[in-house]
Amino acid sequence: MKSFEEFTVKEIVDQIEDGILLGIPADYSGVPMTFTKELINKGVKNLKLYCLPLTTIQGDMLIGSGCVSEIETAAVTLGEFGLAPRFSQAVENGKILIKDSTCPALHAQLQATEKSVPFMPLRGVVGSDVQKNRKDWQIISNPMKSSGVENEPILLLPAVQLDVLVFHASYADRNGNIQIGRRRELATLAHASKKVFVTVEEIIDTDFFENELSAATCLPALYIDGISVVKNGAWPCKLPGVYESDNDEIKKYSIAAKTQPSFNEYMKQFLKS
Amino acid sequence: MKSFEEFTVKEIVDQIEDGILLGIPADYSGVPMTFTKELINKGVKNLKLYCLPLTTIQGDMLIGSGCVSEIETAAVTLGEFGLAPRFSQAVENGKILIKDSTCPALHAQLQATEKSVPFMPLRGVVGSDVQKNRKDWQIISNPMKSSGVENEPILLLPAVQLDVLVFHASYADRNGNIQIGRRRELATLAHASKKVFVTVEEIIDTDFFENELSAATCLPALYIDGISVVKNGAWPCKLPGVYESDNDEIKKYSIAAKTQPSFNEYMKQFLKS
Amino acid sequence: MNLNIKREELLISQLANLLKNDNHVAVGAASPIPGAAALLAKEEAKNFNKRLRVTILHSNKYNNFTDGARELFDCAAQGRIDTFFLGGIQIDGNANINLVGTGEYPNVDKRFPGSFGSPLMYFVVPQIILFREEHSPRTLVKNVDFISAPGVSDDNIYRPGGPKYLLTNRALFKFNKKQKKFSLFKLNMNETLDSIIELTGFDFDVDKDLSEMDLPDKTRIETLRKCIAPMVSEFYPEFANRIWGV
Amino acid sequence: MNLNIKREELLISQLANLLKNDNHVAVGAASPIPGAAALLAKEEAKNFNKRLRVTILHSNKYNNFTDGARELFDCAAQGRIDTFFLGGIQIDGNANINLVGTGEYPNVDKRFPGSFGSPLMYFVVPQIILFREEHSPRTLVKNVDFISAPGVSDDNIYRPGGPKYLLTNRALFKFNKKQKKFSLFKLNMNETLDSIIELTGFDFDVDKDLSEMDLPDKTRIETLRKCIAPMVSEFYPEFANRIWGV
Repeated sequence: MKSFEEFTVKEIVDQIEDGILLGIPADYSGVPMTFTKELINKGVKNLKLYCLPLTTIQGDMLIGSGCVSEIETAAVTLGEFGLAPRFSQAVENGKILIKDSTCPALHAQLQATEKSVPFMPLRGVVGSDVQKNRKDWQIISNPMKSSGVENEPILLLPAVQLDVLVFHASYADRNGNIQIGRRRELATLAHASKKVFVTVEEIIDTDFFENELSAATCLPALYIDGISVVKNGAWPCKLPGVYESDNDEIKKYSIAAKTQPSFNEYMKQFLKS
Repeated sequence: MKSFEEFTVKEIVDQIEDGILLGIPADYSGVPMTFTKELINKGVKNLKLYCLPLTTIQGDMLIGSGCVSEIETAAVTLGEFGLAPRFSQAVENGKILIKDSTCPALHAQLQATEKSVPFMPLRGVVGSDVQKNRKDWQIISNPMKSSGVENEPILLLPAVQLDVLVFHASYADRNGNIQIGRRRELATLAHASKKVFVTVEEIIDTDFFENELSAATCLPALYIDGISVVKNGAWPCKLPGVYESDNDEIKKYSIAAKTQPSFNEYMKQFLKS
Repeated sequence: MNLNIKREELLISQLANLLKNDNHVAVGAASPIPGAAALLAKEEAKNFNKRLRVTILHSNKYNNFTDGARELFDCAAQGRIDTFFLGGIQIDGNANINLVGTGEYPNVDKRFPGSFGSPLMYFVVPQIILFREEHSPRTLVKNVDFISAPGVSDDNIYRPGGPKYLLTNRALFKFNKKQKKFSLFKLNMNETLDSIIELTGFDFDVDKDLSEMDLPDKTRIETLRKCIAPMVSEFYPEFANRIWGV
Repeated sequence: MNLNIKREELLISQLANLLKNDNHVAVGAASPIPGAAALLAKEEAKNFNKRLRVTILHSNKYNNFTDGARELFDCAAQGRIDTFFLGGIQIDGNANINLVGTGEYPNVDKRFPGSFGSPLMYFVVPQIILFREEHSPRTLVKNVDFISAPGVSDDNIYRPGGPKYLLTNRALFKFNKKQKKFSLFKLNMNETLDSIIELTGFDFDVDKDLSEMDLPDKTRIETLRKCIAPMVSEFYPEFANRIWGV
């Protein structure tokens, strides 16, 4: 007996409404590319992307396809294939709102929600233009009498709760537990999301919790609202430990995405594939 | 080649100076009882114990042996064998300073140090006598304009850095990585400690990092200052997944510890064992 | 029908009745009766094709967490736990609970273990069930000597959770948040309103539907003895052996 | 002795010289030269019976972390990382770095990826080495267009870390925190003080010991080519192939 909801990718996409705040995993955490493709096919609009802490082609494709109105991130990049062209152009032209952030702040805002506290303090960052451009961040004088120097400015970051998180992973067990290994940022993301959907390479007929060590590699089923089996669901991105990224495809994308027309051409093919 | 410091238990004990703030793991996290025995033999004084979040016989023995001046904890208990008698009497007689806390606050204070922020906010707790008796805690009105109701009181907990953490674990690998499985509170403790020593059942000739899944079960060697091999190093406490607690011995202790003279008798035997 | 229902079985049954609408029930350490009740409710939920998740911290098997000891508290703060159980060496009429000691703090007359996670859990878990077997003027008091966690809080304090019920050997109370007062709801066999008044140190209201505790029916008792008892014996062996001889 | 030292090897050697006193060096993504330098320093430290720990985020093998993507930042904040490398599309004379874009923010003329972890790392890691191969007036500017992370901070700001060196294709600078100014320290072959002045957009001091970059000796070059190159090829295959044909 499977004790969790098994969905099709389309059923997961059906849960993504226009305008929601969507959690975006980094390239090393399992990028749900098949899901992203279906999301673009659906024509979703005005997504707000929250990247932990960055995105590669997933974000660039969603932006180029006109699905995104806002992105909060530490970086958008195609890595060794250079800049993310649709992202860069959308920012340069003011087509999307960019909330420039930094990795530790993106983690901390989710950790605040993880603990249900209204904010998290962070050191560093103060005095940067990253900080100065974030009107939702506040600086207070360190209120803790027992610590710090006089008038030490401390940055307070607001708790951020995601509407939906979708990521791709290698395995789920029969109870819906997801093997994430060292990618514990996925746990932080899940804890801070109202809904969590996961695409996996395979559901295996075992119980990861039967053994303390394999239990330690899991994100527990209690945080998961639905699972869909999708072979190669991260392609052309890598799925760490399972397959490498398809560099030929990403290179092809990086060239096509340089202009909107050639991006559109590329996507026509990609969405059918 | 071993790439870490291997110590004797005595060499670890030599690092514990009078008056330090010592991290104490819960009964499910690996209680370093052989170390504790040697620590009592050394006659260390004025220890401050920081329990995450509670202690059982380790704390009770240290208190009964006159090693402790202060304890910060959510509970001291012998579990199914009742109250911790040396702790209870020491508090009733004012022999030790008790900083009553609660589990999430003990975690959060270490997480503040983990991030090198001066404080962490916590919800709940406000209005309890736990909160009212903690002069090192502060309540401020929620400064985050975007969240909460008007004049919402928020508890701020100071960052706490431990001087030394000692715990017992099943295995270290040849590079000094420690297998902790799901006991991730040990990572929080280690991140927040100036020095970390671990007693282990065994050092095994493998590299936990060779495999992503076994890597996920580890506390990395970079946080560890020394390791000592001690068979049954948690006895009479349990080592989860390896051996259960010796309930006969703990029961014997719980009876003997009811008065100081019979505790002293018990300890004479115990310290020789 | 005489099923020779034991006191513990009756209490388990009362608690299981309170878990019917839950998705996730968590049980702390040293709580065999709440633990058994949660597992019973989980088993019975299957009949309605409903999944009830049970986290029992004392057990490896029923521990759903992988983020260390803090995950219970984070998970509760996130609103992902519907019901949690708390006890108290003293509980007062405002549902304040004391897990620390009797007498004047800090050098109390009798020191108990401490507050554990109650100062947070009491604030964030929607349904807190107070469970204290001993029902006497020394456990149910007018005012606790130390407030480990307050029963009610001011409106400007973040508090999605709080006390909903108090179960003892003798009675089940509901807690009325507005009136900050318990209301007697169910009586154990052989108890009367007068006996409860006499043995309770605080004032309480009486529910208009005050009645005897419902006895578990034969199906429930069979589920409990055949299906739940062996599960309980895995993490509370002494308790399971004493009650069910397993 | 002509070892045919490549430009990249010379830069790796300069960086390795700066890591001799470290216990833990961390290297971010897409940094093959700093990565190779860290591994070289680690190898050479063994000769002095010293352990240098190297964390290379881009690699699974040299990734010492198990607490997810935030551990690098937490670990650095704890003071457990001695040296980290940062780049910049622009770097100015006050050691401010810009990883975001040129022109007026937010709708810059040319948008780059973003600030990554620099706004924290620059504050907490004691030795930050700025590394930018291109040495030109468009990379080394008078004032950056956007401060991803400032080079210096006021005294009331918690800042145990900050910039110590800046290495380019042409020169190595030291950063003087008090004067908030770089000081030219080493020149690459074929460079002169004048050529550097011409190609640098900001004012800088000249160190009294200004000299040419030390060439790596034969032992170091052999270590690099025989021992380090295969390691690097594991996580920067393209780079290792281009430089060493491995």
